Amino acid sequence: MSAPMFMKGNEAMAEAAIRADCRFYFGYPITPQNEVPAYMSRRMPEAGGTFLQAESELAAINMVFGAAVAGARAMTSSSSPGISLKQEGISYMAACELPGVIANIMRGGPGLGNISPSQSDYFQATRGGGHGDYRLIVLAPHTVTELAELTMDAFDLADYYRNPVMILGDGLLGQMMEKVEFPEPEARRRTGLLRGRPLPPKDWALTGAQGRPPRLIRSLLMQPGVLEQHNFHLAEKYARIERDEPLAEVIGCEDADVVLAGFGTSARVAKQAREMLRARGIKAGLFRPITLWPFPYAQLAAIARTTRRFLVVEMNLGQMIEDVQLAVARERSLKDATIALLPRPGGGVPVPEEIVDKTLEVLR
Amino acid sequence: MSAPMFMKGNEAMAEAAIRADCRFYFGYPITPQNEVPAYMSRRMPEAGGTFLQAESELAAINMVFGAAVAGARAMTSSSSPGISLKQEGISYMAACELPGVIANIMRGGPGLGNISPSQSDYFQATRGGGHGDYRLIVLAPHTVTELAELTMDAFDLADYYRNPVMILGDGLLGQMMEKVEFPEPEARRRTGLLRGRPLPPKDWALTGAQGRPPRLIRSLLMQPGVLEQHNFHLAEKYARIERDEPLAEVIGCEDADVVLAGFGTSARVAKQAREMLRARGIKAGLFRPITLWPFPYAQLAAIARTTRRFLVVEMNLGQMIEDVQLAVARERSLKDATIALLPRPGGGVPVPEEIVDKTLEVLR
Amino acid sequence: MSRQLFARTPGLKDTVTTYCSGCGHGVAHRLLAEAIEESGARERTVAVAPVGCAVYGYDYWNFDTTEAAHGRTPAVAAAIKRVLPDRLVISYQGDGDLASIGLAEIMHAANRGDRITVIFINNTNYGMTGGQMAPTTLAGQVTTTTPLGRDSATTGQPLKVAELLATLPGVKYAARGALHKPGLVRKAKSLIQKALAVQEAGLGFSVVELVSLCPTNWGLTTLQSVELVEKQIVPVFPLGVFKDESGAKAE
Amino acid sequence: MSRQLFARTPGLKDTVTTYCSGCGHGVAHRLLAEAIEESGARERTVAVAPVGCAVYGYDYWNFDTTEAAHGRTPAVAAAIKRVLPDRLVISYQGDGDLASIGLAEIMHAANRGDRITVIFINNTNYGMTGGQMAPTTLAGQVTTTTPLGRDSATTGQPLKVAELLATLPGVKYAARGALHKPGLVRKAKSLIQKALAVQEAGLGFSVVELVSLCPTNWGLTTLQSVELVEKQIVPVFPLGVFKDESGAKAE
Amino acid sequence: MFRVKVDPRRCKSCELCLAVCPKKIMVITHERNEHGFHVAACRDERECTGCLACALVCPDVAIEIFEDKD
Amino acid sequence: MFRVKVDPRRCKSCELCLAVCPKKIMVITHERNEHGFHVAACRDERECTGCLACALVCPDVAIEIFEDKD
Amino acid sequence: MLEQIIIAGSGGQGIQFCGQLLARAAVRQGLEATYVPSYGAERRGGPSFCSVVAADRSIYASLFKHPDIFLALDQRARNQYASSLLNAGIMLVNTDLAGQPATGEQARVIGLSASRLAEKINFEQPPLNLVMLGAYLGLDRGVSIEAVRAELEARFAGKPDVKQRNLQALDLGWEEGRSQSR
Amino acid sequence: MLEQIIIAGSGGQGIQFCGQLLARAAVRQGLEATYVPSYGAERRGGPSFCSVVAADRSIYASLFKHPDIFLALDQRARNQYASSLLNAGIMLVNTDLAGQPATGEQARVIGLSASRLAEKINFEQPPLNLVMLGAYLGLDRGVSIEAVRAELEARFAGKPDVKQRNLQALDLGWEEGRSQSR
Ligand SMILES: Cc1ncc(C[n+]2csc(CCOP(=O)(O)OP(=O)(O)O)c2C)c(N)n1
Ligand SMILES: Cc1ncc(C[n+]2csc(CCOP(=O)(O)OP(=O)(O)O)c2C)c(N)n1
Ligand code: SF4
Ligand code: SF4
Ligand code: SF4
Ligand code: SF4
Ligand code: SF4
Ligand code: SF4
Ligand SMILES: [Mg+2]
Ligand SMILES: [Mg+2]
Repeated sequence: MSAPMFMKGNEAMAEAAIRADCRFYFGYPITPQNEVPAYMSRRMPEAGGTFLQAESELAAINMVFGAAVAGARAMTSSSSPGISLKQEGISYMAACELPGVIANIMRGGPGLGNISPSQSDYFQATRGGGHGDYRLIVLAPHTVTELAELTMDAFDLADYYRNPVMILGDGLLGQMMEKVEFPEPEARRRTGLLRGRPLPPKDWALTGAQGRPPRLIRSLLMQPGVLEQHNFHLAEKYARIERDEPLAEVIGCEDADVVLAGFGTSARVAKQAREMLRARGIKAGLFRPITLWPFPYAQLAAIARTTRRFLVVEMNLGQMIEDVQLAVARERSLKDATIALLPRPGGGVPVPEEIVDKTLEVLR
Repeated sequence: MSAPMFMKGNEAMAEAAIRADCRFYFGYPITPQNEVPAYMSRRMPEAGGTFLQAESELAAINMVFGAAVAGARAMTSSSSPGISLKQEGISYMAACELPGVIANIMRGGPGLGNISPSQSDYFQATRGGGHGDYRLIVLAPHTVTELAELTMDAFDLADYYRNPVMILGDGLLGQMMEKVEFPEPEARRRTGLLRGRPLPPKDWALTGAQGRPPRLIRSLLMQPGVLEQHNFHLAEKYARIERDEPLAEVIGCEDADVVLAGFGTSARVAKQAREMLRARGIKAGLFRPITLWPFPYAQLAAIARTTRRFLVVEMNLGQMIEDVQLAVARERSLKDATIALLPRPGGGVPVPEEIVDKTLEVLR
Repeated sequence: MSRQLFARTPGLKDTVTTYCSGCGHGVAHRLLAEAIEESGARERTVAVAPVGCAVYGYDYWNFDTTEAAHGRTPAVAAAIKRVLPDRLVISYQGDGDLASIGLAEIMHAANRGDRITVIFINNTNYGMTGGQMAPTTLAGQVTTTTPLGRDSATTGQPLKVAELLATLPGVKYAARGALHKPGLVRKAKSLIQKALAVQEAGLGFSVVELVSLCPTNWGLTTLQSVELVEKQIVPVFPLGVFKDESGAKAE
Repeated sequence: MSRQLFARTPGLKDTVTTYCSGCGHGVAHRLLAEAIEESGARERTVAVAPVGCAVYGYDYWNFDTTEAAHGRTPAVAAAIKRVLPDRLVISYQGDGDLASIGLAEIMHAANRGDRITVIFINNTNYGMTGGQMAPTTLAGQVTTTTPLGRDSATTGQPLKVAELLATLPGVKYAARGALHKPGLVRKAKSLIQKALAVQEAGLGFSVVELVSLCPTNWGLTTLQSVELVEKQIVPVFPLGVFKDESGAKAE
Repeated sequence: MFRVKVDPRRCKSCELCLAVCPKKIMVITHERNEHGFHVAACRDERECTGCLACALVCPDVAIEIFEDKD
Repeated sequence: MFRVKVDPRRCKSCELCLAVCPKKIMVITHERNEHGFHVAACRDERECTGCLACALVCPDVAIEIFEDKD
Repeated sequence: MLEQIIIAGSGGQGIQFCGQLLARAAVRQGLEATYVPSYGAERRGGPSFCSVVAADRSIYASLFKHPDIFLALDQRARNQYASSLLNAGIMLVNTDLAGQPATGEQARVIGLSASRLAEKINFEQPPLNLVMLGAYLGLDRGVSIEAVRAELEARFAGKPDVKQRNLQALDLGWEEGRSQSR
Repeated sequence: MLEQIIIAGSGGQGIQFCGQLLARAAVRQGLEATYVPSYGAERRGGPSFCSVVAADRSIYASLFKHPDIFLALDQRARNQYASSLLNAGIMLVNTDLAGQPATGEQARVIGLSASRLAEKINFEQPPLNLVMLGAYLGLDRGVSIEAVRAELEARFAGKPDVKQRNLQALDLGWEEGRSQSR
């Protein structure tokens, strides 16, 4: 582990990508992630890589597609409206089983919205904003250090599963400066989400058919039944990911009367609220999914065995709450549970006090 | 009601749009919906309207945005990859509260996929493939006549709620010819989804500030808290829609040992399977949501009070099944229910026999 | 007795802009508003504001204005015009909006000969997002995404929009003006007036490119910015009328 | 003793194409494959097939090929080239792909001077989707979306891609050929060879537009199609070399 | 005689009017407006020729010019 | 003497070779291939000049040309 | 009555027209009917097929696994769809172009020399599709030849030649079908 | 210790630099710290502010409703944020530019003539931000002036003038703060 640095989340993510051997970055400006292209434009050439400002988000994601086709580790980043424009390209990447990393530093929506932090693209990220039955692995860091770590993991998981991986952050995480510790990449490959599994060779990449038959990357499968087979193949892969990758941080849920659930920034704030509640003698727990897809249903269901009150804190109108409901329903009817929501859409960021207040209300 | 005609679904939809006073159509070719622009290019000029082939799906949805801004009834149609490209524009329309109709005649995905019928954009349609907290009203016809009827309703609901409405069909519905009866538009406004409610005047449309202060249509709301307020305003509207608009066709669920659930084409096939099952003495019911958003949770939950076995039939890897789970969970824990899936992704269309077989399996 | 020689046009609202000191959008806004007001079309005007600093145009113009998704401004404008063919429809765009993400939309609107008028603000960078490279950025120009200056070998040469659009038959008027000297400001207004007239005559597409100041992102004072425009930008983006078919009859 | 005067190039696989009878894609595929094979670059080639009838290119070309999303073909190709600068990278595109939905991507790749070679098949319509209007459709031409013929007043004039791209400094070679006569086929091959050479020399972007036959959607026999090309299409899309800076040094 | 009226709410102290005035009579004053800008003014209207240069270039349309006739 | 070999699998009966052959010796035969196309052939190779015109225009690369030397 | 029909052959043989005609006639006759084309990337000479269902009640499934009847216009079509018929099914084959049994066939085969019959009517544009349709109608399985005739009359009101040719083909086929079904 | 600080003024006053410096110093000193800018559409002369949290334990909430300390560099800033302070809070105001009480103020106010002090150091580029920061450090609430000094040393190693000016401002402010906090 290198000495801690004090950096913006956006810059830490960019730096982590480079440390994880990403050598191709394609992006288009949009607040609040402009520090990513700015940083990449400085650092990539130093690292022997390529920074290219694409003409649009559409071009950027398709450049990531191209770089992945050629076997490179490539990345793009944007914020909500720009991510909407990438949906077709993301679907193509998933269909062609191309690795790649897409960061969404979310801002207030819908439409042009504003540039404040938001979490309102949860559905889009986890349910396929693009067309077709595909899934992204979605990672949701809540500190700058975790952002750096998960960025490194993102490239590894993308290569491991030949699937695009999304980093779902928000404007606060991207803009905030705090201490960041970059793990040593080799070590992280062992201790991070890859868990030391060896990466498969990219024996599918297009590099010129030298001494081998030509290769072909495509998603068009017109022969009857072939696309359905391909979908079942993808489904099998997704099932493996759902089995092996769900990850959550769980704090103090064993004896909890109420569990706060949230991801990223809202979970971070909820952590403080939980401590404040405990300080008041209220048995509050915290459930923070780190992988939003695959969502850690089983882990949350286990908690629902002993807890029936949940407060979901989201910087949106309530999206992850559906996954919380689906998880809790594995154990108990929703009639037999209280799953409350503290929604802060359109750029609002909750403060611990309001989470505490809302929790007290739930417990009443 | 005019005399029945024998038409392709795509053409019936286009004709219904014109009968519903849609005078602006913007689209880009893509199979299996090419009959829509082809038909519109012939009929629109006859009807005194405008057909414009847009340079892309992106341009098309933003032209619908523009036409809506100017107060016109406007429509676009496409199929899965093209709909992915419209996501940003759809989010803008929802944010600006602009009415408009978008038809997705789904095909096999992800990526380029194929041109066979599919239902794999359910998540995208119902969960906002675009960024931000917005919702589309999503209508899912299962016959050509219903496609025509719901198309008419779509324009009315769009104007009534100032919200974009999506018609979610599939290649089979679009390509199939069958008898279609076009309701008389005035009558349909009374008997259809609008239920005779008066349409509000378009006192927000931009027509030139003659004799009034200038108007302004925008989604950028930068002042602190204003976008959050706007989101809560949208949420309030969505809550009204969720209260007033859910619609499902329910057949023989009172005594059902098993309920088949599906939408559009798969529900249509399931109808036949249900009859075959009943003929065998098996008490099978059918639940077919017509509005996919708002999903008729309450109606399905009511069924789950007396039924604990469900077979969800989808032409995808399982998407609507989550809404079925959420609905059933209102009544019973998922441990205490069997919610099976018959998935046909990538262009497969189920036949009644396989639904029957799968149902028998579920009942075993 | 007192006579007002220069007054604020009723084409503008009273609002104070939030643009930076010295920003060219202010002058461009005024010229557009004056031209529209003076032609008597204000109450028949529908404008489309871009995603970019000028998104706030709707706070300043005293006519109906809508926002458009980034770069899709001409598609929105074209549709409005087709719904309301007797209105004056304006697509106001920056160089990121028009020349980068929205290049397909502008080219197609131009090629279709959509009867709209485009006011194109070339400030050689992305103002609103803090000064990144635009297609119009000069070779060697430092921006936040070209820290060593724009490298033409990997990112190309500045895109000359007025000249490019002038090559399309649907375009009936294409010109480039500037805003940093009184004479040029007068001239720019006449270019805008001509462009609007082309639209009103139903001739086709018209566009006025305006070389504009962005002192903030150039990291210069306003006066240094004026010098940059004179010495470096205008030589690359020559001022002039590249196409004028305003004499033509409506098709 | 027997000598083979004309043989199938090893640049093509043995597969029989699914293209329609008389379709120009077949000749274009062969010329590209021959030019690559003969230059010895086959094992260094990575091609990008468009969404359009030629999406099946990967079934026929005997080199590495990827699909790309509709119109984004040049963006994919540009990225491949930046990852593998010593490979020969081809972007093969139709007129719907390149000139309509993908106009921004092609213009930007061209303007950046991306070192790729674009083979652009102009068949004046959208072949794969059943013959809709393309930006290249002739004025008055009947297609499934212009049932009364393309109306230039509302949909514009045919877009001349080779000429348009030739105006951009990043483009070092731009030419238009045709495929309906033996002499033109020979000529087309030499255009392709030149374009590939420009890429291999690292000079910049090169493009060859090929006027091609689509008898199916034109509703004509192949021979009638040839006549249409000669009498109506080539007059609008003149054949020739619009830019040749192959003499230039690599930047 | 001309009057050069600078709207203090609008002026952003950009100095463009100073640069273009042929008489060099536009100055930045010590007056600060609510946005913190020092407001421009004409230091000697008697010298003003009413050429409008200042008003034409002002990005904030802060300048109005009057001609007072007796 | 030249030989004009048409691959019957590939020929799609488009008649382009017929049109361009200066000797007009290419013909469509009654032979149908698996795709239902009547296959083209050279009706008299002795007249063939080996000009390659037919092969050059053939969209399906169905034609190969040989020169037989004795 | 519920009849599921597949018509298959090659592009250019009028498969889609034939299927539509049948379905329209069924509707004209008061039945319900659906017609589903094989849409999309069709090429001249490439495979072409369509699915028609005609019934005296609502039709839910417009696609099906096992047709009741399969009209095979050429060999490629026969090879592809023959095995989808169960042994209760009937395959109507154009013996001129689809004479060879395909693997997995188990249905009853009714053959007629349809190409020859069609070419007799018009050698340049043989109405093969209508001959086959006529033969199907001759089997008398629910849709009446009168309804198809009426459709043809309406459709080709302005083109007496075409109408005549098609009606003639229909009748010729019908005779064949009727004689064979007995 | 957990200290939540808002620094606010106008673009050009070095607000963001000041906040970052403070946060970096806290980290240098071994504390945890977060710094959140007001990012995005900032304009010269437009409002500018940042939020800093420094603590001797993990920081979960980098934004907060009620700061412990608010550094008001000008009146617009004072008007905007004064009421967010609870009465336990402290508002450090630049009396030269933010002398007027704002509505809803309830916190303790510590005033200093920071602009004047800064202009004394350098009239052209008055280090107002550092004077204010120095005053804050003088209140001795956890982050030490030494840590800030060290940061400045490191940051401006190559620019002795700027360093000197800033250090001087820091000290001047610190004196003010210390004297007033007693
Ligand atoms: C889809 C999308 N991408 C990116 C952005 C971020 N963005 C906002 S304005 C802008 C560019 C502004 O530059 P320009 O068009 O030149 O206008 P200027 O501000 O310079 O006048 C960008 C990239 C966005 N809002 N939406
Ligand atoms: C995003 C998207 N839009 C539309 C389509 C449908 N589509 C497939 S090919 C094509 C156009 C083909 O035309 P062209 O590029 O001219 O190629 P051609 O077939 O004529 O060679 C279209 C619109 C698609 N696959 N994806
Ligand atoms: S950033 Fe540039 S374009 Fe934007 S308001 Fe400031 S000066 Fe004007
Ligand atoms: S449709 Fe046209 S372009 Fe496509 S294969 Fe057929 S002839 Fe060729
Ligand atoms: S009107 Fe002319 S002379 Fe008078 S102040 Fe303005 S610029 Fe100077
Ligand atoms: S030009 Fe306008 S904004 Fe600039 S200093 Fe003069 S009056 Fe003020
Ligand atoms: S080679 Fe020439 S002469 Fe011989 S058959 Fe071909 S076209 Fe005719
Ligand atoms: S040109 Fe080729 S495909 Fe066409 S008829 Fe001749 S041999 Fe056959
Ligand atoms: Mg700009
Ligand atoms: Mg084409």
